[in-house]
Amino acid sequence: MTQLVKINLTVNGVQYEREVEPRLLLSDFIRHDLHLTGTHVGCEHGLCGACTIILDGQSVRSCIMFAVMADGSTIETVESLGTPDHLHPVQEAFMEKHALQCGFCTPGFLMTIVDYLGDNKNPTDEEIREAIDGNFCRCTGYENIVEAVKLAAQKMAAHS
Amino acid sequence: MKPAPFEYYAPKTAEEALQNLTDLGYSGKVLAGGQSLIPAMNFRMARPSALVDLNKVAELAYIKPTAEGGFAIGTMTRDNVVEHDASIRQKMPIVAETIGYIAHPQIRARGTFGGAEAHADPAAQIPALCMLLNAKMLVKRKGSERWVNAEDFIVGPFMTVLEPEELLAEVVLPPLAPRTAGSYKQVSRQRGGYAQAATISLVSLDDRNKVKDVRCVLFSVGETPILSKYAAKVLVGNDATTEAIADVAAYVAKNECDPGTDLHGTAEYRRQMVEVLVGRSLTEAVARAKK
Amino acid sequence: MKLEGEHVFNGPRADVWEMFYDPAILASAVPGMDKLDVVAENEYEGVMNVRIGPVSGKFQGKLTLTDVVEPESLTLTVDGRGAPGYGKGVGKANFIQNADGTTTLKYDGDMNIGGALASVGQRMIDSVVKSMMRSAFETLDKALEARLETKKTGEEVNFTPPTTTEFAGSVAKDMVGGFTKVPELRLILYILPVVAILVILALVLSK
Amino acid sequence: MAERVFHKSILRNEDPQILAGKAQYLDDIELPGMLYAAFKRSDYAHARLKSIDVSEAKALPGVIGVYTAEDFGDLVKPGPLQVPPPTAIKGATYASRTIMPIVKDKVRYSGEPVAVVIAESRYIAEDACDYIYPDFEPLDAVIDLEKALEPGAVLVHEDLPSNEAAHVIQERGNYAEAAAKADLIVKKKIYVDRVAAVALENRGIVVNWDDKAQMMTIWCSTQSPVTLRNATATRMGLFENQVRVITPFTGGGFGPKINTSMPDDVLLTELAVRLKRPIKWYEDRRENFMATTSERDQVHYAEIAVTKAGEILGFKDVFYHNSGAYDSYMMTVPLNTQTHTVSNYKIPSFYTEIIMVFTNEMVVTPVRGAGRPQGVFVMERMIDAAARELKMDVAEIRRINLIQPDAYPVSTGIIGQDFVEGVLDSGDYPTALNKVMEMIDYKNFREVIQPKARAEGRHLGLGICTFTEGTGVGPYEGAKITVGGNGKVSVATGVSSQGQAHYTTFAQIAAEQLGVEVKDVKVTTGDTGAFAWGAGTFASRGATVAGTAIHLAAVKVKDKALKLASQFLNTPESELELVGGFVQVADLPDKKISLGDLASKANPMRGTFPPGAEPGLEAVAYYGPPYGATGAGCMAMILDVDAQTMKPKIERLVMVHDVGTPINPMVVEGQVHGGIQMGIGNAFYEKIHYDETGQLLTASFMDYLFPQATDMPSHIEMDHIENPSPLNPLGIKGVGEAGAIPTPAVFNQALEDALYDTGVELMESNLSPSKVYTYVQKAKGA
Repeated sequence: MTQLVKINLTVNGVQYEREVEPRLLLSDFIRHDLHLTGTHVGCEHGLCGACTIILDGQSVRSCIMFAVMADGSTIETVESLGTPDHLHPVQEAFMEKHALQCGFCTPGFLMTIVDYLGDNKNPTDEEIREAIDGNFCRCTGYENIVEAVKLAAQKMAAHS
Repeated sequence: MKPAPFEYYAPKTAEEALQNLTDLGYSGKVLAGGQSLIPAMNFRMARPSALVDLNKVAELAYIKPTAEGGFAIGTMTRDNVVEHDASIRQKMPIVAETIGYIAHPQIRARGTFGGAEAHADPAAQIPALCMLLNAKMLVKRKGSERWVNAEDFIVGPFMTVLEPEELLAEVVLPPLAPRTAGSYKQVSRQRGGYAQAATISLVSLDDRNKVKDVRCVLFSVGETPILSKYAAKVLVGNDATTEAIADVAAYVAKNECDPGTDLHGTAEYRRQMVEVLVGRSLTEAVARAKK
Repeated sequence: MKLEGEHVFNGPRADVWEMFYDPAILASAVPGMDKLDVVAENEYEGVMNVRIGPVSGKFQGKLTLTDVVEPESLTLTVDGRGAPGYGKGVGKANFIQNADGTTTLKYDGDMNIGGALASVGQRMIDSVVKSMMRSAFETLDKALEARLETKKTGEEVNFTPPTTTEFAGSVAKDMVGGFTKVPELRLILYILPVVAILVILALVLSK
Repeated sequence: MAERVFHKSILRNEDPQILAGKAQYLDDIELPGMLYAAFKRSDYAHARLKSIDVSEAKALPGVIGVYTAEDFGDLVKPGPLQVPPPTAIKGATYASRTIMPIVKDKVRYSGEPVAVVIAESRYIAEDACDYIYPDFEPLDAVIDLEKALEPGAVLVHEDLPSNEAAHVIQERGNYAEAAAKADLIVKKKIYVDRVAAVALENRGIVVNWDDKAQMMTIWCSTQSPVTLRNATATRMGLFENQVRVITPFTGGGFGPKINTSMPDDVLLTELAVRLKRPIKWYEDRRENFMATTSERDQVHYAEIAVTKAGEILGFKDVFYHNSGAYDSYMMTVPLNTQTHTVSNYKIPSFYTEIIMVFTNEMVVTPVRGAGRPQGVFVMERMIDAAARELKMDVAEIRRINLIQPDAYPVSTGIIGQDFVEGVLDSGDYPTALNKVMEMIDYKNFREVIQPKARAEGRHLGLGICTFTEGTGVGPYEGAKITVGGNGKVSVATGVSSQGQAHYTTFAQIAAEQLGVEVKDVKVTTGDTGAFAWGAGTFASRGATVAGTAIHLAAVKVKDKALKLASQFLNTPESELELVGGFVQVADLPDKKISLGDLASKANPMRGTFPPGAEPGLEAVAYYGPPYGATGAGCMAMILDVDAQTMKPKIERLVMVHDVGTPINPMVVEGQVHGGIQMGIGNAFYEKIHYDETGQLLTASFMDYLFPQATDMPSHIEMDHIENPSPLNPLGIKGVGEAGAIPTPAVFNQALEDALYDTGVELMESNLSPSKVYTYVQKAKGA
């Protein structure tokens, strides 16, 4: 018999209780069990960053965690940021600076950057590149993503 | 790329975890941060039949000062917690400097200090750091415990002295002598990537700036991290002159490491990098210790 | 990949060669052999049931021995397959008697690893292979020492093979019995770097 | 006058949806009763499949079925050619051996599927793969391109006399005569290695067979939806209108997603019908490296014939091109190499010979650049080699050989991937070169900065190269534009989108004609239910070819609207204009009628309808260029190299580019940025590595190095020149591949320049610090 483990966790402010197989990857749980498909899967070995989420306040890779390991934790995914009509400042900055093309890597970048800008209000270009170094993008050459992070930092400073 | 099925245990205490490991024997495998294990499982390279997940064992995650002035780090302490610990940063800046080279922040948020040590990847920073700092490993099994020196803990690539029933519970970093400083240098293809060659040096100077003690660890250029014997032999009691450091670097590269050829570099290149890096890290460590 | 090197045994060539015929000793240097059948002259098929820490897997190996010049040299072709991948290799071993009474084993082989192990495990192959070779030779050194001591004193000297952990938990200790009927067990030494590497690789990622 | 929306940096229509995580990508599709597929793939590159035991796998709980070649009957045969052979080229020989859906007797590349599992989850499907036991008889693999053609070599396809897949010779002028006149002939062997496209989203397909409706719906991240629909209908004996292909949001294409009749679409469409349940397959990253097509490996033997003054008289290039195990995509890649080798230089004599070789490696089809980077790499490296011998400045030797702006159109004498002789339609190559030299402060660098750096022991090197990008090739694309009763505009075209901003740029083209806001134009790409004609998104042709078709359709709709409005407003068409969603009288803007009203009036529900009239404000148009529009540019780079570790840092990167008239300059720049990332990757990080048995050694991001943010220059400095293409009414040229094309050539030149004191020459792409170190050691020893 397949072992099932009960887990409790909060995702984007909603509390969920689910029974899952221990081997279920957190990325698959979020996408297919909770139907939050904004989190993407690009490599399943922890290197591309497309699956980045914020878990208990820190950006992490959801493809190299089991869902059972997230029992008791609080998760934010891209769906927590903004809606198409009311984008989060980081999302706005991405749009205004053309920091996305195919958009597949974008949710991972957004979660990395939201986490990063929380602790670093006014990063330099070089610091930004280091902060996004663990997220892969094939379309933008990262050029406009760096610009978007700078703009987002300004927007967030203005908001606060 | 989905992992094969496994039995899952989620103990809440260290005692429960040790009981699980005892019960499971060879079929049990500890799940710490999972940042190396889970990718391997996703590739189905690793197929443990049972996992003992330590993530709920709160008592294994801590940083405590020791009576001697060092630090005791619980095995489940996340890499980034150690990296950003103010007290460790102040007393042992080489720790944060070294951990900063582990992959990317997202990995350091989940990876654990003890997990990396027990994984014993020859290209990993934490085993080298433990060797550099002459760390002591607290190994527990149900009903007993033992201490193992960092230099004896790792016996080969991905191999440690841990028996299946045992758990690396704590790593103790002894205090550093006054006027001690370290320096980390590596060559990797990309930032956050595996080192093709790496060196960490730790130098203690006396009042007259003569070398009182030096530890120079190489890694990713052999089966395990390597502590250079020659560096201490040549430098201790002497001035760390440019010539002396160059001599050490050349000797270490020639005689004390054993890099292989892989997709990213030839053995010859990696050996040459050892010479470059040993020179650079010793030079920087000495300069820092003088400050 | 190239497997090339030499090892000096502290004893005369005849004893070294002889040692390579002692199944008990070789078994201690080789993880997990379950079964070894002679399928033709100089052709053997074996099954290794390997259980290393949490990893277990069944590997099938086939070896062919050619150019045997006792006690000087032999060529070995191995072909091992299991779920995580396969290994294929050809190795040549030369035993050279040295003037100081020692014996140099020179080996020179070419090995290919395929499957998942090769496609995603590249960065660790070198160090693991080296480590396996070193372990095997350390075991054989001890064994040779014990044999020579026995020969000298006439008393049985106990040879203790490495513990499970020292061998990365790699040796199923109970397989010696099955081996004794097969005199060509020495061959197993050479399958070690090929097949065992596959196994070890599968586990190393998890250790 | 309406505000212009064409040729303007307008923010993207699609962004809010994507940014909010609401865009639907392939793996986001979940249907009731869905099943999941996994492929059991061969570990061997070349082997006979003697038997295969799937009984244990079938018995696993949750497994619906395990299928091997014998379960698929007649389906197991070579697929259709994706691209026709180049019969237009005289003397061309070729053997077509197209990809098999599943291995029947013989494996030809590692990763070729031997069985497919359908299960209740992907987890279970992968479990089942572990319990499938194929019995292989391994064969020696064909890997080395030149050894593959030696007599007695093992054959990839045993029914062929050799591993030669094709042989094509093209010549303009007479190289032998040119060489005889030259003062200097330089000969070099040049290598370019293989790279992957690495779209962040892997390939995938969802197939649903609605048995009651007798309709098949396929969601696929394909670059060629119409081909997929047509091939599926043909293969399965269905009517074309029984099959609908929908391309959801797609996470990057870069070439390989153009392929159809791949194992997945052939086998899963069949199984969906048999099982009457939807099936999903989303490739994982390891599969993507193993079993999705890749590109670039070629070995060139090149010769350049020059005068003392540096004038290039002739160029000869004989090259081996790796086709991989099959050649379904025929010769697009090597033909692009031929057409891009000398295209921007006025070289009177050019001999180029392709020897295309079958090997036991993954099939080769275009990856962003598609043969162009190789051609440019060879040419630019050879010019550098000549400059070195002549002790000439690298910019100067280029300057004196460039085609001049008054020369267009220039016939190249070389037939390209579209089977017509290449013609350079327009451009200004010297201006691009001059601009780049100004921007990078070339003179000052050579005279002040570099000498000073060298005196300080620093290793600063500069590379500067020019290139062309053949884009926008035929055959054709089409579009349908419909104005709704609410005045909103629907645009449908047959190409699909992988992130190119089509939802915005195509909307701009339509909005420009129809006088509506860009956000009021909804573009549908890649849905055969909406539009089912066209070839696909490849060769930097989406904007040029489909874009022009949209323009033509918009003009038709506009004409229709004007004609109709003229009746209602009692004003001659010539006095009307389309502004803000209305047709209005130019001089009396209050006299107007909305497009929505016109659309409703054009679609009467009662009454009569005049003979010959067409309902609605709708039009369809098609566009096929006579030949492709050629973009071009120049790139320069300054590297700061650590001469001990051979680690380079890109200090500056400057690019000037000509895309004709850019629809949306912001989008154009973004395209170039992305291309440069791939170019930098190709130059120094990325490399698909096969060993001599055909085993793939780089099936993860641990070993396949994907360029990261810190591998890029701190800023890409760009400028544009606009030489509109005369081939289409909008003057557009493509841009998708530009950045990837010159970068490896520039990079190598800059590296050599930085390491000037070693005399190293780098005639190989896909370098690494270790490889550079090895070359330097060799150069020092020599």
